[in-house]
This record gives sequence, C-alpha cells and structure tokens, in this order.
Amino acid sequence: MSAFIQAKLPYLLSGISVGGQYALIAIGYTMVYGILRLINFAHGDVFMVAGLLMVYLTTAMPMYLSIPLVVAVTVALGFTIERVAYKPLRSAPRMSVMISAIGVSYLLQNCALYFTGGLAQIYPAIPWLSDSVTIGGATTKIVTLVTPVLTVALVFALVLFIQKTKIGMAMRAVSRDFETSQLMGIKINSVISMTFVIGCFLAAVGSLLYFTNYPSVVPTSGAMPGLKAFVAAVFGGIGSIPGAVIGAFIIGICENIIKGLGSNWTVFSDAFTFVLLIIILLVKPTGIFGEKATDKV
Amino acid sequence: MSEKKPVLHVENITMQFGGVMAVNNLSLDVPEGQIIALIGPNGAGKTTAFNCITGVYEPTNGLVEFCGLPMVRNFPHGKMKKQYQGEFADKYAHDPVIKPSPDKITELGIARTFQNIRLWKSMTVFDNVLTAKHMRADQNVFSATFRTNAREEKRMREETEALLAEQDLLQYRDELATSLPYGLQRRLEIARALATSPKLLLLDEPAAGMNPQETAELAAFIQQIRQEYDLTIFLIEHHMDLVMQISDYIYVIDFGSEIARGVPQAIQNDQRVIDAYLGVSEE
Amino acid sequence: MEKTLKKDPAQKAGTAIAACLIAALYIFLILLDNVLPANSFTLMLIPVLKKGAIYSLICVSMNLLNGFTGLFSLGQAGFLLVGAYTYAIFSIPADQHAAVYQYFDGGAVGFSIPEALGKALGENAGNFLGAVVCIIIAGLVAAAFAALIGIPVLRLKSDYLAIATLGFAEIIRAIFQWNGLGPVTNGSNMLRKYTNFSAIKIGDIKLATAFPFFISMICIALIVLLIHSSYGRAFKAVRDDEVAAEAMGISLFKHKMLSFVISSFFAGVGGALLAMYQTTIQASAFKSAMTYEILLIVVIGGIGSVSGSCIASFLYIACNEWWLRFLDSGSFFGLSVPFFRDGFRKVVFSVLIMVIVLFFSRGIMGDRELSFAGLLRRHKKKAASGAEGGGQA
Amino acid sequence: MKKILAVALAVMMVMALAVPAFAADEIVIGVFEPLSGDNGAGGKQETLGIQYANSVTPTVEVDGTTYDVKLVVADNESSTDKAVSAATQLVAAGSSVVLGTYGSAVAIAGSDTFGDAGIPVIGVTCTNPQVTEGNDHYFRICFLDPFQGTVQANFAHDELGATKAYCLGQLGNDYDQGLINYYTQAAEALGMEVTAESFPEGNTDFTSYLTNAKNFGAEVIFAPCSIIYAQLIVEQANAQGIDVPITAPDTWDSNVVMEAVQGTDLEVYCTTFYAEGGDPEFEEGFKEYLNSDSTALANNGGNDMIAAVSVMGYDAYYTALEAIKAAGSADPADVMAALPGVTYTGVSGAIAFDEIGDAIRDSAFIKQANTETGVWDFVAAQTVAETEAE
Repeated sequence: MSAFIQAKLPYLLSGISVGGQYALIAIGYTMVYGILRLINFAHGDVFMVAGLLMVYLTTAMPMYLSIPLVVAVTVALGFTIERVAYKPLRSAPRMSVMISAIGVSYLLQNCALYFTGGLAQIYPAIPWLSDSVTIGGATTKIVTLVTPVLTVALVFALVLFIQKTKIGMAMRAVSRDFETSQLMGIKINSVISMTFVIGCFLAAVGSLLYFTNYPSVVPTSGAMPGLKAFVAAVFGGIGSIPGAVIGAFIIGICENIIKGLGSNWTVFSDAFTFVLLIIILLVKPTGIFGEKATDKV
Repeated sequence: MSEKKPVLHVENITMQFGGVMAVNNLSLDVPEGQIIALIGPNGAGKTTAFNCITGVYEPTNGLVEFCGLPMVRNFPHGKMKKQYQGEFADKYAHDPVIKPSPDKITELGIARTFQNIRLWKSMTVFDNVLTAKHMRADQNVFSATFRTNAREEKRMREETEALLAEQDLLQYRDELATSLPYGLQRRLEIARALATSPKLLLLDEPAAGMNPQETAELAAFIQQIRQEYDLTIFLIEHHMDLVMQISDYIYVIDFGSEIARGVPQAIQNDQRVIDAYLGVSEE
Repeated sequence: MEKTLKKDPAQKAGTAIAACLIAALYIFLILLDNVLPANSFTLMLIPVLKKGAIYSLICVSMNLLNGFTGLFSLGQAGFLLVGAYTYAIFSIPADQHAAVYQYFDGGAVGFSIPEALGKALGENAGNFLGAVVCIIIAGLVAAAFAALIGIPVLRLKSDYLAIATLGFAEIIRAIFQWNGLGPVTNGSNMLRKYTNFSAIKIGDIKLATAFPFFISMICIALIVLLIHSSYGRAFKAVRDDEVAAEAMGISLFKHKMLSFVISSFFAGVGGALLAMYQTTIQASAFKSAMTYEILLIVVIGGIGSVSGSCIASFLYIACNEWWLRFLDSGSFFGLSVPFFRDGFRKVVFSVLIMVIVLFFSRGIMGDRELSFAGLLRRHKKKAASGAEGGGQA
Repeated sequence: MKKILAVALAVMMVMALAVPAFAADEIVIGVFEPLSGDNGAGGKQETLGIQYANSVTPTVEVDGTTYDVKLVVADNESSTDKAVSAATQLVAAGSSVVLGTYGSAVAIAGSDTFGDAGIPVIGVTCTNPQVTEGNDHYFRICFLDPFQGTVQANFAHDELGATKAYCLGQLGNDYDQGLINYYTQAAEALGMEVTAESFPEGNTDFTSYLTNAKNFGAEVIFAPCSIIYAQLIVEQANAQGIDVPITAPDTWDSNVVMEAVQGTDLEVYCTTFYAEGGDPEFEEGFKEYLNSDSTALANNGGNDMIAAVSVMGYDAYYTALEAIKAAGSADPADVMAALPGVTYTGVSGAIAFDEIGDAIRDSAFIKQANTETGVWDFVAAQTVAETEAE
C-alpha cells in the first residue's frame, strides 16, 4: 500500500500545485469577464511579463526589493493595458475589445521576444520556496506545498473584500448590471481599474509561485497556463470566483492523473482537459457555478 | 358538443419556476375566426402563458392542442415531480411528452409578436418580411446558393412587396427596420408574423407604448387583418379600451390563475376583475 | 440591402468593371508565373499573393460563421488541419509513401488520387483534376467533422461556444499527432511530397499562382451567393435575434449547423490550399494562435464584410511576411539602426495592429462591401451611404 | 485623425517596398534560420557561428577577383508556414548558396522553394534523413538521426550498463519523435526495454513524467527535446532527486541547459558535433568576437560558452566558400554542381558529401555536464559500424 502511495502521491502533489497556480490566473479571467464580459486574452501574457521582470530585477537588486517591485509593476501594467487598450473601446462591439486583447497579447509576447532574444531566461531561485522537501517518499519543492495554501488564503481574502468593502459591493453591482450601476452613480471606470489591479496582483503572485516551480521564462510561457486557467474559469462557470478556483484544481489534478496513466494516455493530457470541459458544458451549459442565462422574451 | 374544434385548445397548463407558479392550471379555447384576449395585471403570467404555447418554455404540466391535434404536452417529471405544487399531476403522465421547438410551432401555423419589439436590427424593412418567408419556401441550401430557386425567390419577393403594400409600409422598404417610428415597428412586426402564413396570430401587448389615437388605429388594423388574412387572433393586452372594443371573448388571469372569463360586457362589470386591477393596473 | 432584380446602370457598369479586372488579374498572374522576370519584387510578390488568396478564403469562411451567423467559434484551426491532412494523405504519390511514412512502414494508404487520375488522363490533367478532387474531399471531411462536433456544441451560447470549439480544435490536433493513427497521419511527423502548386500546369503554362486564386475565388463567390440567398438572410436573422428567428420558423439548430458545416467545408478547402502552398504540413502548426490570427484578420477587415476580409488578408500577409522584414535587418536605406534587430519587425507589427484595432474599431470596411457599382454610384452622387454587391475583386 | 493615420500607414508601406540595391562585387550567402519561436535560441547560436566566420573571412576570391561576402538573414520563425516566404526572401536577395536551418521540419518546408529556384542549401544541424533525401540541392555537414539514435542507445547499453530506458519527447515534434523511434529500434535490438512518452506542446510540469520514469524503473532517461523543455526537465529532475543518467541529443549541447545543470547532482550526457577544446585557436577567436559585441553575447545566452551549433555554422560558412571557389562563379547552378565534390577540414572535423548529399561522418562526441565547473566534459567519441543501416 505504501508503495502504491509512494508511486501515486507525486501525481497528486503536482496536480494540486498546478491547480493552485491555474487558480490564481483564472481569478483574473473570471473577474474581468464578470464585469466587462471580456475574455482578456492578454492576462496570460501579463503573467509571463511578471516572470520576466523578476528575472531582470533580481540581477539589479536584492530579492526583498525585487519581489514587491515585480508585483507593483505588474499591477501598473494591468492598469495601463485597461486604460489604453480597453477603455477607448467601451462602446465598440464586444468582438473588437476581444481583438484588442489579442493584440495586446501579441504585443507583450513580441516585446518579450525582442528583449530576451527568444532565449529562455532562468528564473531566480527564491530562498526557502525553492528548497526540496520529501513527503511520504515523494520529493518536491516547498513551493508545491505552499501554493494551494496561499491560493486558498488569497481567495478567502478576495471574497471577504468583495463581500464587505464598498468597492467590492460596487464590483458585484457592476457585474450584475453594467448599465444600471452606471445610472446609480457607481464610478464604473474605477471599478474596472480595480478589477484589473486585483487580477494582475494575483497573476504576479501566481507567477512567483509558478516560475519558482518551473524556472524558465520564454515569451510564450504565459500562453498555455493562460489557456488552461481560462478553461478552468469556464469550467467553474465564468464570472464565479469559487467556480474558477475549484475548476482550476480539478483541471490541474485530472491533467496529472492522466499523465500517470501510461504512455498511450500522456499524449492526450491536454486534449483530456478539453474533453472534460466539453462534457461539463454539455451537462451544465454555463459551467459548474455559472448563472443560467435566460433570454427575456 | 357538436361544434367545430377550436383552433387553439389549452388545457390545465401550469408553469412552475422553482417554487413559483407563474401560470396555474390555465385552460382556454380560441375558436376559429374570433379575437380572444387574455388580460390581467402586470406579472399575472400572460406572457409566460404565451411562451408555453409557442414553445419558448416547456410547461410543467398540461396540454395544448392546435386544430384538434396535440401540439404541446407535459407532466411533472424528473426533479419537478417532487416540487410540483399544482393540480392534475397525473392527468397527462400516461401520454408521451411533446415539446416542439418554437420554429416547429410556427410551421404548424401559429405566428407571434413580442412585447418588446424584436425586429432583426441589421436588416431593412423589406428583408425583415422576406426572411420570415424563408420557412415556407420550397428550396434547399444548394438550390438557394446556385439560384435554381429563382422562381421561388421571385415569388417570395413579390409576396413580400404585396404584403408591405397592404400594410402601408412599402415606402419604407429600404430603410433599416430599427429606424422606423415605434408604431410602424409594431406594424412591421405584425407584417413579419403574417409573412409566415399563420392560421393563428398571437399578439403580445400590441398597443404597449401607443397613444389613444394610435391605439384606435391599431384596433381597426387588427380587425382588418383578421378579415383579410382569414385569421384567428389571440392577444394579450393592457389597454382595456382596445380589448373591450375588439375581443369576442376575454379570459382574465391574476397570479397565474384564471379569475374570470366571459364576453367583454360581462368582464367589464365583474367585481373580481375590478379588484384585481384596482391599484395594480396602470389604467 | 437587396435591390430589385432589375439592374440599374451603375450595377451593370460595376459588374463589367469587376469582370474586366478579374480577367486582367488572371492574365497578370499567369504572366507572373511564366513570363515576367524573376527579380526581388516579383519573387516576393508570388508567395504573398498565394498566401493572401488562401487566407482570404479562410477568413471569409470564418466570417460566414462569426460575422454572418453570429456564432462565436474558435475552431477554425482544427478544420484547417483536417482539410490539410486529408488533402495530403490522398495525394502523396505511392512511391513516396515509404519515404514519407518512414517510421510507419510506408503507412496504410496505398494510393494517390492525382497519380491514379494521371495514369488515365496524362500527368498534367491528373495533377490538376487530382488536386481539385482532393481539395473537395478535404472540404467534405472537414465538413463531416464539423457535423459531428456541431451536434453537441452548437447548443452552447457565445463564449461557451467559443471555448468548446477551441477545445475541439485542440482535441483534433492531439488525435492527429497520436502515434496510434501514425500509418494514416504520420503521427508527429510531417507529410510532404504531395501535389503542390508547382505541379499545376496546363501544357507548359504554369498556374502556380493562378490556381489558389482560382479555387479561392470560386469558393468566395459561392459564399457570397449563399449570403445573399434566402439562407443567408436566415443566418443574419439568427445573428440579429435568435428568439425572433425561431418564432418566425427558422430552426436555430438547423441553420447554425448549416452555417457551421459550410464554413468548415470552406475552411477544409482553405486548409488543403495551405498544405499545397507550404509543400509540407505538420499538425503542430495548427494551434489556437492560428485561429486568433484569422479572427484578427476578420475583425481588421470588418466583421460581416466579405471584401473586408479579403483586403485585410492580403494586407496582413504582406505586412507580416514581406513589407516589414527590413525592420529585422539592422539597417534602413543603408543606415545602421541599432534597435532594428531580430524581432523588431514583430513589435512594430503588433503596434500596428493595436493602432488599427483602437482607431478603426469596426475594421477597414465595417459591415459594408466593396463594389464597383457602389463606387460608381458614390462617384455620381456623393450622398450614397452604403454600398452593396457581390462584385468584389 | 483617422485620415492622417491611414495616410501615415500607407506611406510606411510604400517606403518599406523600396528594394535595397546590390553592389556588383558582392556575393550573397543566405542564412535561413529561426530567430524566434521554439528554436529561436538554437537558430541564433547557429547564426552566430556563421556571422563570426563572415567577420573572419569577409571576402572570397573567384577567378582572381575578390568579392565581398554579404550575409542575408531571414527569420523563419521556427514555423513551417512562414518557411516559404522566408526562403523566398533569400531567393529574392540573390543568394548564391544558403546555409541552414536549425530544425529539420522547417528545413524540409523551405526546401522546395530553394529547389525551384535552383539554389543549393547546406544544412548545418538539421539531422532528419528526409532533409536531403530525394533532392539534389540540399546538402548537410552534420550526422543524421538514425546515427545519433543508435549512438545514444549503444552508449546507454555499453557505457552506462542500462537495461531499461525511458524516452520523453514532445508531441507533434518530428525531431523528438524521430530520434525516439531510432533509439527504440537500436535499444531493443540490444535487448533493452524501452518505454516512450510524449508531452504536449507548452507543457511545463514534468514531475509526472519523471515519476513515470521512476515507476518504470528506468536506468537511463533519453530526452530528445528542445532547449526550453530541457531546462525544465533538468530543474524538475533535480527537485525530484532523479539519480539515473539523463542522455540527450545535440539540442541539449547549449549553455542554457548547462546553466540549469550546474550545481545539481544530475548525471547529464549529450551527443554532439564538437567537443570543446578541439580547436583552441577557433575558440579563442570566437569568444573574443562574442565578448566584443553585446548583441552577439546576448544572442549566445549572455555568456561566451561555445555551442556546437555555432561551430557547425562556422564550418558551414567555409564549406560554402569552398564551393564558390570550386565553382569559380557565384551562380547558384555552378555552386550546386561543385558542391558534391567539395571537401573541407573544419573545426568539427573533415567534411565530404556522399551521393545523397549527407556529410560522411562516422563519429559523434559524447559529453557529460560537469555540475561543479559548469562546462561540458568530453567523455568519448562514439562510432557506429552500421551507421546507415536504414
């Protein structure tokens, strides 16, 4: 039995860890979607930029300075993207805003390509987080264990924030009815900016955890985690924060279990994520926690 | 009962959303050639009843027959079985469920308009009506693409032109539907419904937002199209004047249940109707 | 904005001009392939024209779905892949199978359609007809895939539909890369040696550039005919208001399915042409970034505008693969510019895209169409607002 | 505003169309390499070798006239669908001969464009047999995948004494899958037990795969994948405490991988084209070149460690010059005709072509990563008797 656990535990551990990282990105997607009905394709790339910033900043300053600076710059980046690329299009068709998001994603990737020269950058090892640890015979990094705990704590704080604070209430109001909230005197622009700030903050934290675990940053590093996190958000019912978190953990764990099933299955580990998503959508067309959208006739 | 079967026969229709009875055990008949009205205060469940008949909703229980043939039939099953609060839970349980999609119902010969006008906004007046002819056209996607349906297309266009002329809309034919004034949009929506060649026309608050003069014109218009197109009309309305003026028979519902039925004069003097409307109605 | 069936003079003139221009275009393309001297300009022009024509078709097929039927689908790369692979699998010459399917003992498909036709009709005719037959098969297989996927997926709405179709495209890619299907798809390895554009000839006249234009133009013309038919109007009705469409007797499922299958058919054809253009194909190229790229072109051209999609395709391909390349070279008109180094082109290109998206948010054409009749009318009385017509060149 | 913008964009397009003129006494050598995308890093290092060679020998003498050699670099973005236009750009630039590309799939995708234009291409490190097969214009100076796969299997069996091997490659990448295929054939012929798995593109979490390897009881892990994955595999293998040797093909011979291996307890081997220390004179010059140019240094990953692909690029450039000299003209057709007979002894060894156009090479270098000093230590020069057993 213990041999079985020893053989299988690593899959579960890495599944939980991956899930936690997806969750932090997925929240950014789900919050923006909840408020703007926009699939923010650039979110995964903001995450990648946070990783690159860390690489460059640690060469210039000590770790205790560079970590808060990375978070601050990432948040500023998110804020700027919203103001420059999304705000002017508030009255444009939804598709245009989405294309703008794809454009921002291209721009960030290509800038990263230009500055890094396309070479993989090695992410600095963060003391303690990068150390190895052995649990039940399985060796892993401490960050693997920290990720789910930190994720849950952050989500808990976020939910409190949204439930209790004034701006949190404004966010809920805007996500329920954009136009009416505007008429009721809610400052829509500051609510939207706040959403991006929170989303990018979580993406920056996510990138710290993610790249400590997988310490290589390339311009396309954000694409796959971004897509997976988006799938997780849809899976849980896009717009719902707990949904995004649960979806992320389910996807992270399933993916790694598939990888452990043997050589004929590993090929389909990504495809399986999508199969799972499609099955969920067919049973519940708006995800696990999504609100049922009914057309008023 | 030796008389002819009614065009529309609604029997024990119940629509329950969660614990809310939006329509409760509604039964009514719409005989051929008549104008029948369903009235009731705001939120009484009129539009829900319409939606049950036209296939937008699947009623929780009950039967709808069109020209004597069952068109919609359901009974509380699945999750609803336990939650169901209405009557006659077993009455239709032995017959198979019938739940056609709205387009199938339209194909049978029922057309409708909407309370909040739903014209196709990127299309012109002409195209709005022409597109409604799509369903009955004798064509398939190949004949349409390769233009071997030219005769059919020509017929559709001519009929559309004629219909617009009859409805006095021809001068707006190339304008965007949504650029028309409100009253004309209503009329266009009726014209579009007529383009599907219905036997029965369902009008959902056709006079909403109209002034008295427009309402009067509408009354004349409804009677006129009933004659010209040999229609049976079933309408929901708030405007008492309009309803009293043109209806042959009236059903009144409140909180989903029928509270009265009768000819206009009887309804006008019915105490239950007056109570239901007092203080609640906009009238 | 349908006019009466009687054509007005501007329409007639417009049609005539369009016909002349199209004829001139083909003459130019054939000259380009056969007579015109190969200099650095014409050499670059040829691949850009070919790829632009192919992308036009691909983008118009996506526009049919996203722009005209209002179905937000992101599965285009998957259908391109199916089309490209189907085309390649059926047209690899039999004696090349052993080399192409080097890890799978020559593969499971033992024949080649162009070769079989070539034996009966002569090599050139065989290549031409074989390519056409394979392209049609490619479209049909892609359409069949779409029909299967559409049954579950088309019930979903807007963004949920988008992510489900995106998911299917990824699943298709994984299946095509799976070694279990290796004898047919060659697993992770590329397919090559199939009939490509340079094999398309009539006598000694090379049609390498004219051929993709020819196929694309026919397909786009078919799509335009469809859009202006009764079914096209029904698609637009579904896009504008699903509830109203259904209430007017337009079956949502049937029409969404039709649009999805037809769009995928043409995507399959586009995929086959892309395979011919690239001369080799590999499933790994057909990822979601490709779909985003196509969507980008569609939106830049204008959602709901066929001519917009075509214009944007040519501009996009030319910018991306030709006009901006000098930015990578480190010098500009002989001057050495330090920040002009590898990757700078892509930065400029993405800034350009952002500028277009932000300042022309409805795209180059909006939902209007380019037509000579419209231009003529506008020329005559500058008041004319909208232009319409199928005569895009 | 919009009109001004539109006009500005249009003007930019027109300006971009201006075609640079060529001087008469120039010979153009095209460099067909990925500078972005998955293989961007390798492509850049290969290009560096070529550029260094060009800086050492910027001219060539043909029939008594000295011509300047101009390098034109086209980025194929590691993508088969950009290969055609990138290749056309080199044709349009008037290349006499083309060098490249890193990554066999893109090489094959661009091949027909060069073939149709009658321009010979010298493959630098594209190891798939299909690159040169069935055409006259593609040559190459490196060894092939069947050879490399066999060398790897022999090494695992003979030197490492392994009986169970675990192979891990990227799904959809023909380089990875091809090598695994040849490795498996060779290893199974030696009586080894092999299991092969593929990870999807963009995968970052390899712990599950490494656990699979452990559970399989692998005594050696063979991971023929590109550099970005190599780095992650090394990192996670270290975190997981993998104690069996990891062997890899030529892609891993890169300072980026080395950096990741340094300071770990891993046993990493790779086969390669060149062993450091083989030609001190060249190495000194190349390092000097890298350190004198910040862009070059950045393209090399920020340090002056010499990648084998740079060496191959260097040799390829001289092979091209030899061919031009032998042809006595810069005409692509003449160069193509001269190429099969060209022999050249370069930094990586003697180069001569067989009838297919492949280099006649019978040995590969095996190097081990020194986890303390952070350099590759030479282990053995492995040869295979039945190299072209195909």
